[in-house]
This record gives sequence, C-alpha cells and structure tokens, in this order.
Amino acid sequence: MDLDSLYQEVILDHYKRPLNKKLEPNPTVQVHHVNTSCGDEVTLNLHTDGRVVAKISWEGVGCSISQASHSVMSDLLKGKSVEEALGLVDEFQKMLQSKGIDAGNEEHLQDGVAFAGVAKFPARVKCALLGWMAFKDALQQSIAKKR
Amino acid sequence: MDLDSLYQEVILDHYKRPLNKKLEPNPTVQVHHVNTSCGDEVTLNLHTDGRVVAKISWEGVGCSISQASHSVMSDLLKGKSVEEALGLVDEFQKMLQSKGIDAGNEEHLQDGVAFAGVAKFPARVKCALLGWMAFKDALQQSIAKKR
Amino acid sequence: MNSAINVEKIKSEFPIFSRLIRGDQPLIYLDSAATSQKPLVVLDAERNFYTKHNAAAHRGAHQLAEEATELFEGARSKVARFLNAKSENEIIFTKSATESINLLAYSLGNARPGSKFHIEKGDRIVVSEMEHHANLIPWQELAARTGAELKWLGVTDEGRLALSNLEEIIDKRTKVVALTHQSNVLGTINDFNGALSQVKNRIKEVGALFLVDACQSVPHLKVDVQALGADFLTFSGHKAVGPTGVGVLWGRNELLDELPPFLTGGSMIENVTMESATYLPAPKRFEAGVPNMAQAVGLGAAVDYLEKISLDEIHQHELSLTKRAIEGLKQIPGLSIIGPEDLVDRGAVVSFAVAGVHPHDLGQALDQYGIAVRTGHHCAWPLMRRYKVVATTRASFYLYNSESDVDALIEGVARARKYFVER
Amino acid sequence: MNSAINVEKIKSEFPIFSRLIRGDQPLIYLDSAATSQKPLVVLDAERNFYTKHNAAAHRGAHQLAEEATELFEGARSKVARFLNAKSENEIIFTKSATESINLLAYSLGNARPGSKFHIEKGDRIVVSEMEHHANLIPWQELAARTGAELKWLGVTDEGRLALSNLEEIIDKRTKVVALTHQSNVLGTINDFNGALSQVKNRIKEVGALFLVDACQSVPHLKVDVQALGADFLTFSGHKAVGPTGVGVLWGRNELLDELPPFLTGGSMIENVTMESATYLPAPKRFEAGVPNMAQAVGLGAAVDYLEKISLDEIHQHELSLTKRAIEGLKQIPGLSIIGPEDLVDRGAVVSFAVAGVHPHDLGQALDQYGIAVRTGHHCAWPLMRRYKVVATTRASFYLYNSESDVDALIEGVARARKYFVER
Ligand SMILES: Cc1ncc(COP(=O)(O)O)c(C=O)c1O
Ligand SMILES: Cc1ncc(COP(=O)(O)O)c(C=O)c1O
Repeated sequence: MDLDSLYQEVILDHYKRPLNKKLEPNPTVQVHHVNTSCGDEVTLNLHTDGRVVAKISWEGVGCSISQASHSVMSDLLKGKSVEEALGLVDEFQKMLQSKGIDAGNEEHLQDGVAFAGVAKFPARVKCALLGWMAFKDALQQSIAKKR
Repeated sequence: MDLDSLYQEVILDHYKRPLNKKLEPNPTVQVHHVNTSCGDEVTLNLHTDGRVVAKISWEGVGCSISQASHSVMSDLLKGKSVEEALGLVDEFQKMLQSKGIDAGNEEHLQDGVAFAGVAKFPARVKCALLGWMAFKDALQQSIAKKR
Repeated sequence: MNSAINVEKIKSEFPIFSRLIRGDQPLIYLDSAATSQKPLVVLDAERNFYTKHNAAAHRGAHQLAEEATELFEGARSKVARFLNAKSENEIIFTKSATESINLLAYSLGNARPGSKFHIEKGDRIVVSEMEHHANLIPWQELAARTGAELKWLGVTDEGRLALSNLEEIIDKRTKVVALTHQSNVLGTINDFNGALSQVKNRIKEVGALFLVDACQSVPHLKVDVQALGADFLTFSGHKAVGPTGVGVLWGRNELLDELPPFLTGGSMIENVTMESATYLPAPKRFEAGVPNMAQAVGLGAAVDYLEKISLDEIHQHELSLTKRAIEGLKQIPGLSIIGPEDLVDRGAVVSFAVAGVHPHDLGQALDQYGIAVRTGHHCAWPLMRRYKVVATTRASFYLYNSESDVDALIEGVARARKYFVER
Repeated sequence: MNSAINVEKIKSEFPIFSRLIRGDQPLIYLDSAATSQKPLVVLDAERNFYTKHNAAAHRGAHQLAEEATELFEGARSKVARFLNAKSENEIIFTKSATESINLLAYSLGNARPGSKFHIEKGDRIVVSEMEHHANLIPWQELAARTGAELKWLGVTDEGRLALSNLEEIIDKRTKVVALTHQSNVLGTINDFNGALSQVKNRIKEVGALFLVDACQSVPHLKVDVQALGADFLTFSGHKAVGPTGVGVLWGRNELLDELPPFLTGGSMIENVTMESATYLPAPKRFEAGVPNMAQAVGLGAAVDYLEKISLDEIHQHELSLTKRAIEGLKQIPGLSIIGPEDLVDRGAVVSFAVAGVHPHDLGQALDQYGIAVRTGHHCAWPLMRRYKVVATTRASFYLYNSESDVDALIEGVARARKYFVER
C-alpha cells in the first residue's frame, strides 16, 4: 500500500483548507476531547435546537488525518437531523473499525469515504474518529440538557 | 552420583543415634534457628565460660543431613577453645560451599568430612549448615554477653 | 489408560522430556504444581514475536508496532475466551499471580475514603488456612496498613474448608474474601458452585468482593469466570504450560474501571501534568510501562494448546492418575496422605508423609531415581502447622504424565523408605 | 565508518533484520529507545532454559530445580558484574523499570513512622521536568498518599537540566530525588559525576535518597553503579537487547535490607503465621513468587552480549550516528531539533519537529519507506508542554544501526516533508 491511498487528495485538501475551523460563539454545548495516545486535541462547539444540528465549529491541533476528518465531519453533519447525524457517525465509525473491509457508502458519507484507507492502520483510526466522537458526545450532552 | 555417596554410613548412623540431642538446662545462651526454605528447626543450648565450649546440646526436627550434622557438630566442638571452634565452623562451611571441590580435612573435621558430598547438592547445603550456624550465633552472643 | 489423552504424543511436544536426569535416567516430572513444562508451540510463539514483530505495543505508528500490538491484544482475546470473560477488557496481564493478588490488595488500599472500595479500621478481610502465602501475606499487609482485621476459615482434618463458623467469620463487616480454588498442598478443590455454594452465597449476602486464586485450577480444568460468579480471579502462566513472567488478573469490568491504579507510569494515563494524572480505563489502567509482550503472546499459545487438547480431558486424565497414585502410595507402610483421599472435588496434587523419612531425604532419593517432586512447606506454612508436619513430599500430575510415571513414583517411595528406615 | 562496530555482522545476529517492511523494503529500525531488537543468543538462552532446565528456582531439591536456580542466580551475578555492583544481592529482578520505580515508591510508602524511610507531610520528593511518566507518576501518587510535596527541577531551552533553583528545590526537607540518567526525548545525558555533580552533592548534603532512572543509559554506555554514587538505579531488559518482562532495580545493600517489602507472597518470607510474617533479606525480600526466570536468564545473555561488543564502542558508534543525523536533519527546511544539538553529554535519541508536518503524518510516511520511528509524547507529556509541542518525531539509534540507516532517515524526512508541504 502506498502513501497516496492513505492520504487521498480529499484528505490533504481538507487538511490544508479545513472547514468550520473557528469556534462559533454561544454554542449549545462545548466539548474538549484528547487523543491520549498522541496528545492531539479538539475543542468542538455544537449549535443545535435538539432536533437539528445547526452548526459545528472546532479548533484543534493534530495530524492531517484528524484535521481533515474534523473538517469533513463538521461539513457533513451540519443541517442533519439528530437521528441522521448519529446514524452517520455510526456508519463512519463502523467503516473505520472494519480493518479495511468496509469501503463506506459514498452517498451517505460523501467525502468521508476518503478515510476508508485509514482503517488499515490501527494506530490512525483514533485520529480519524476523534472529532466524530467529540461531536457524538456534544450531541448527547445537548440532548441530556434539553430534558 | 549414587545415593550412598551422599548418605554415607556415618551420616545415617548419626541420624539414627544422634549425639547430644537433649537440651541441657541452664545454658549460657539458647538460640533457635529455622531453615526458611523447608521449615526445619533447631534449638541449641550452649554452655561456655567464654573461652572454652563446655557443652552443646540441641533439639530439633529436620532431615537426616541436618540431624546428623547437628550431632557431629555438637560432638566435635565440645571441649574446644572458642577460637578453635570458630575455625572449625569456618572450615566446615568452606567445604560445604565449595560445590564438591574441597573434600575436607579429616584430621580437623573428623566425622564432619562425611558431609563433603552434600556440597554437590546446593539445596541441601543449608540443611548441613543449620546447626553450625546456630552454634556460631550462640557463641557470638555468649561472647557479647560476657563483655 | 482409559482416558483420551495421548501421553506419548504430548510428551514428544515438550522438548524437556528428551533430556536425562542424574546420569542416564528419563525425566519423570511430578512438580507441575510448582511450575509446568512448556510445549514447543509456546516457545515458538514467543520466538516468532521476537524475530518477526518485536516493537513496543500501543506506542508506535510503524508496522512492527502495529503487529506487536495486534499479537499482544490477540493474546488478551485468547485468554478472555479461555476464561469465558465477558470482554477482553476484563483481562489484565501481570507478571504472576503473586503480582495479581498484590495488585488487588494495593489497589483497594489506594481507594480513598468515600470510595466503595475503601478499607479501614472496623472492616474485615477473610482468607482461609489453606492459602498459599501469595494469597495470605498481601492481605495481612493490607490489614496492617488499613487497620482492618484479618480473619480466616479453617480446614477440616480431611483437608476440606471448614464451614462451621462461616457466618461468624464472613460477617457484615467483611469487605474482601480471598480464597483458593484448589489447594496447592492438599489437592482439595473448593467448588463454589457445588459443595461450597454457601460460601459464595454468604459472600454475596454481606456484599464483599470475592477473589479466587485459581493458580492450581485454571491450568487443569475448565474454569468459566461467568459461571464461577466471583469478582476477581487470578492464575500464573508458568503453571499453565505458558512462559514465566506472565500472570493474569481477571476482574469484572464495572469493578476494574472504578478501582484505583496500582503500578503507575507510561501507557496508562489519560492526561498528566507535573502535579497529577488521570487514568485510562481497564485493562490499560493496570498495565503501566512496556508490557511483557512476548510472555503474553506465549500464554496465548499456551491456552490455545490446552484448549485444543481439552481441559475436560486433561482433568479426567489427571483424576485417573491421582486415583492410581493414592491407591498405590497407601500400600506403603507408614505412609499417610495429607489431603482428601477420595476423588470428589480433588485435583492432581498428592501430599504425603512417610514415618521415619524426612521429606527432604525422600525427595533426594527420588531425584536420584530421576523423579522430580517437591518437598517442603509449599509456601503454605500455616497449613503445615495445622497438620502438625514440618514439611510434606508432594507429587503433582499434569497432561504429560503417564501411568508409568505414577508407578515409578510409588516404587521410588517404597525403595527410598527401605533405604532410610530398614537399612 | 570510523568506529570499531561491525554493523553488518551485528545485524546478522538479530533475526528480525531479515524480514521486510510494507512490501519489500528492508527494516530500518530507529525506535530502540522504545524497545530494542534481540540477538539470537538471547532467544537461545531463554529457550535453553525452557527446554533443558525449567523448574521453579529456589523451591525444589530435584536436579532441574537446582539447575534452574543456578541459571537464575547466575543471571543475577552477570547483571551485578555488568553494573559493577558490590554484590549480587544488590540486584533485584522486577518485570520492568516501571515496576522497579513503583517498588521503591511503594516500599518507602510502607515504611512506618520511626523508620528512616518514612515519608510524611512536610517531606519533599523531587523529580525533573524531563522525566518519563514512569519516573513521575509513581512519585505523584506517593506524594498524594503520604501528604509529602512533589517538586521538580525544570529544563533549559537547550534541553538541559536547569540548576538555577537547585538549592531551593532540593531543600532540607527532601527525602527522595528521582532523576533520569538520559532523557528519552531530548537525548540529554545527566552526568552526575560531571556537569551535574552539584546535583549529586546537593542530594548528599540534604541526605535524600537518590534514584537514577537509567533506562536510556545502561543499554548504551558503561554505567558503574559504584562510581555513579546513587542509592538506587533501574533499567529495563527489553531496551537492552534483552527479553520483555524483566527489569532491574539495583540498590545499596544496606538500604535494601532495611526497606520494607513491596510485593509479598511466596519465597520471600522468613517465617509466617496466619497473623503476620517476617521477611528474608534482599534480593529475596523483593522477589515474591516464582520469578521471571527465563527472562532473567535472557537478560544475563543480553548483558554478556553487550559487554562482549563493549559498551564504550557502542556509545562511540551511536555518537557518530547521532552527529550525522543532527547534521543531516538540520539541512531540511523547517526542521528543528528538540534537545541539545551538540554532542556533549548526549545519547543517541534525536527528537525533531518539521513545520507544517504533524509527527503522525511524518511517522506514517517514514513507515511507508520501511523506517520505524516513534511519534507522540513519548510518555513525557509535561516535557512536550514545556517545549510547546503536542508531539515530536523521535529517531533513536543502537548498535545495529548503520550510517546508511541514518541517511535513509534524512532522505525519508525530506521526502515526506515535500509530500505534505509542497504538494
Ligand atoms: C527514561 C525512561 N524511564 C522509564 C521507562 C519505562 O520503562 P518500561 O516501560 O520498560 O518499564 C522508559 C521507557 O519506556 C524510559 O525511556
Ligand atoms: C495456590 C497458589 N497461589 C498462588 C501461587 C503463586 O503463583 P506465582 O508464584 O506464580 O506468583 C501459587 C504457586 O506458587 C499457588 O500454587
């Protein structure tokens, strides 16, 4: 396997020009997640009314995989219903934990399928998931808050 | 190496008819030593005026090697001067720690040389030394007491 | 031999049986309760790790590190399956059962006031009189450190756990009960789902934590931690045809995740500043530092090997050897068995005394005949006192022992007795 | 190559170098600071133990047990000689340096009031900002358990131990000072008999115990514990061409014999009743249970191997590789070295950052080229914060690395940088 099949064009593009990388003020919930194995960090602001994901913005340091993944995630999940968003997170997570068997559904995950190759590198799976897990955490907190 | 060269006639004789195996009352010092690796124990009563070993008597449980060794020791060192006795303990100890190279000086150690074969069995060296070390300890305590 | 175990084939898989003892005698190894021998597959698994995949697990992004991680975590999955744990996160690799028990004792000692694990004056810790020092002294020390009281269940003259004062010993104040699954001296199996179910029920009733020392059972019979119903269980790799330097602590996940750590250092932290640290969930929380990777991998191969042969077959085979041994030994004048003479709830450890022959001498004589047994207090000194012996001679059987090994033992003991008593 | 090390010959003695990486590339292993590779002689020593002499050391009277004891104790003598310890009784086998440090920390914590080792509120424990988590967190925890205060020496911008406030940090209340001998991130060697002799003098002056974490030095240069003048020293076997699952704690005999035990269990007691136990002198006091015999024997073979090649030659060889690496890497645009750039008091660990390329990505690219380096915080998170990086890329060299390995690294980093920055 050569480098390009891991670092697809899409990933490097998002890495260099990340989307939503600037914390929007007054979030419904803010979370801070750390990848304990390498120290990479992400702070994520979620704006939601509890039914629809209004906005996802973030700040953080990390490798190209993690930065690109935050970017893709923040773009893909914006505007989705809470259920849809959680479904997509699960789909993305499944793809990444498939050890490379699941190539991902491009219709659902869009740019997210570029990360299918990451699944072959167990040490990098966490990088790709960091932001998605932060989002899931934020969403669950926001739901808990609403109750 | 066959069993007989370890369990020499002399050893088995002392084992079956141990000398001085009965604690004499009113000792100068009494010590109790334990072989921690097997649980064998000896109680030794030493009678001495600080210059000559008057009497050594003992009680204890243990294997044939240890019992025979107590017996030989109590007989050999009785009546010796403190210096002589300590010298003989050292000689005996050296022989046992020689891994079988030192056959022992029969003139000095007398029946004690029967234990030369034990030196080839590291796990049994402690059995043969137990009583001798107890004696040395008792003697040193008696000297300390006198001062 | 009416068992399905093919001893000749198995012996050939253990390289050590091709060596000779005290000159030209074949090795008759009857000391597996101290440590077992190792089949070639276990040695090869370790070697394969070192020669092809060696790197620090969990710590690198390169190919070797990935492979090392996979092999190490694969070993964890194998052990989890072997014990029927709910999840591989319930398996902690330690260096030995001794470390596992100390881990638990220290970890409980580290629990601050307010924690449900906290132990203090007024609390009670319970063990039994048949414990190995490894399952006694750590609890003495914990009691001394915390001010808790150490109590113990006694043993009957037949070598069974005494239950007469069960409710008095395991009382409401009891926080931990640590009991052996099989005595390494008596051979007694404590069947907490059978004859001793009231012990387990009592422990649940008072809400104490329940640790089972399975050093002598896990290598010899099928142990299913979910069916057993304890909270923690430990065994050592080296007694289970695995390498030295590896042990296991199994614990229920919900407990492990709340227990404070024991050894601290690398690879077990969530976050750390110069002032303080927070810790990862189990099993990482309890595996500080570069782990004993090759040994864990070797243990994985060992449990695979045992499973392939079948623990049930191994246990049946050992029972038939034990029966033969007890029957044969009892014919020897002056010989008495220390431990149950029947085969109910019994493992393949047979301790005995011969009138007029000290165990050391007996062991020495047997060694001259090529037979390796253990003599001494077997790290169970209080139990020796209970039976008023200084030491015993102990033969223990495993899957590679044959009926003829047992016969050689019986003949050897008889011969040694003649040598020391009749000469 | 102007060193006396014959890398080709050495590589051929390490089986792992015959495998290929990511397809068909030779293995360029630059991660020895995490764990070293193992020569065949070490694997053979372990195998020889298992296939010919395996039995529980110290515990049996039979021939195998005698031989196992002799091999195990022989390994202790080898390590004692290797470190120039006064006696083999000063060598304690642990499972790892992490355990060794925890052993000391817990043992001190077990010392009762009145003991000279007792630590309490008002006392101080001192470490440094360049410690590996293994030499930081155990002390944090000891401080938390005892109420003592944890203080630390900082590091300079160049990556040296900062001495400006030495007397203030190591004050009269200081009971223990635990410092690394070589940083696993910066490569800095703390020469306590040279540039840092005032640190040692200050420690003696205040009468504190002095532990040296020699994980990164003992495998790479001659360490003589008597010359060093510390009280305790530790290293891990797996970083010194030895097996996983074995570490060493060296301690001055008069201290070890007075320290309370840490792990308790079999083979370390003098006497034991159900109520309490008394303990044997060191080293047995600190080696409860059936020890990691095969691993100790493997470590014995490892130190023999290193001595035969010569630690001085190894250090010289590594220095010349380090020089080449630093010079080459510095040519790469945007690359900065984290740690001393000169070769004074420096080991063969080179950490660096490349502007615009995250260490993970760099490590990944190097892996694709067959080059194994480590990326991350290297279990020294506080040090990362100090230098305001999240992670670094770290290359570390050992006796089996060649100049061409170094050149491959430099070329690989340059190529990866192009890939991520210029694409
Ligand atoms: C400086 C230093 N100290 C301590 C350790 C801990 O060693 P281990 O993980 O082998 O216990 C390491 C290596 O990981 C190290 O580099
Ligand atoms: C019942 C029992 N518990 C605990 C142990 C301790 O095991 P290890 O010495 O492997 O830590 C042993 C064996 O020595 C044992 O037989």
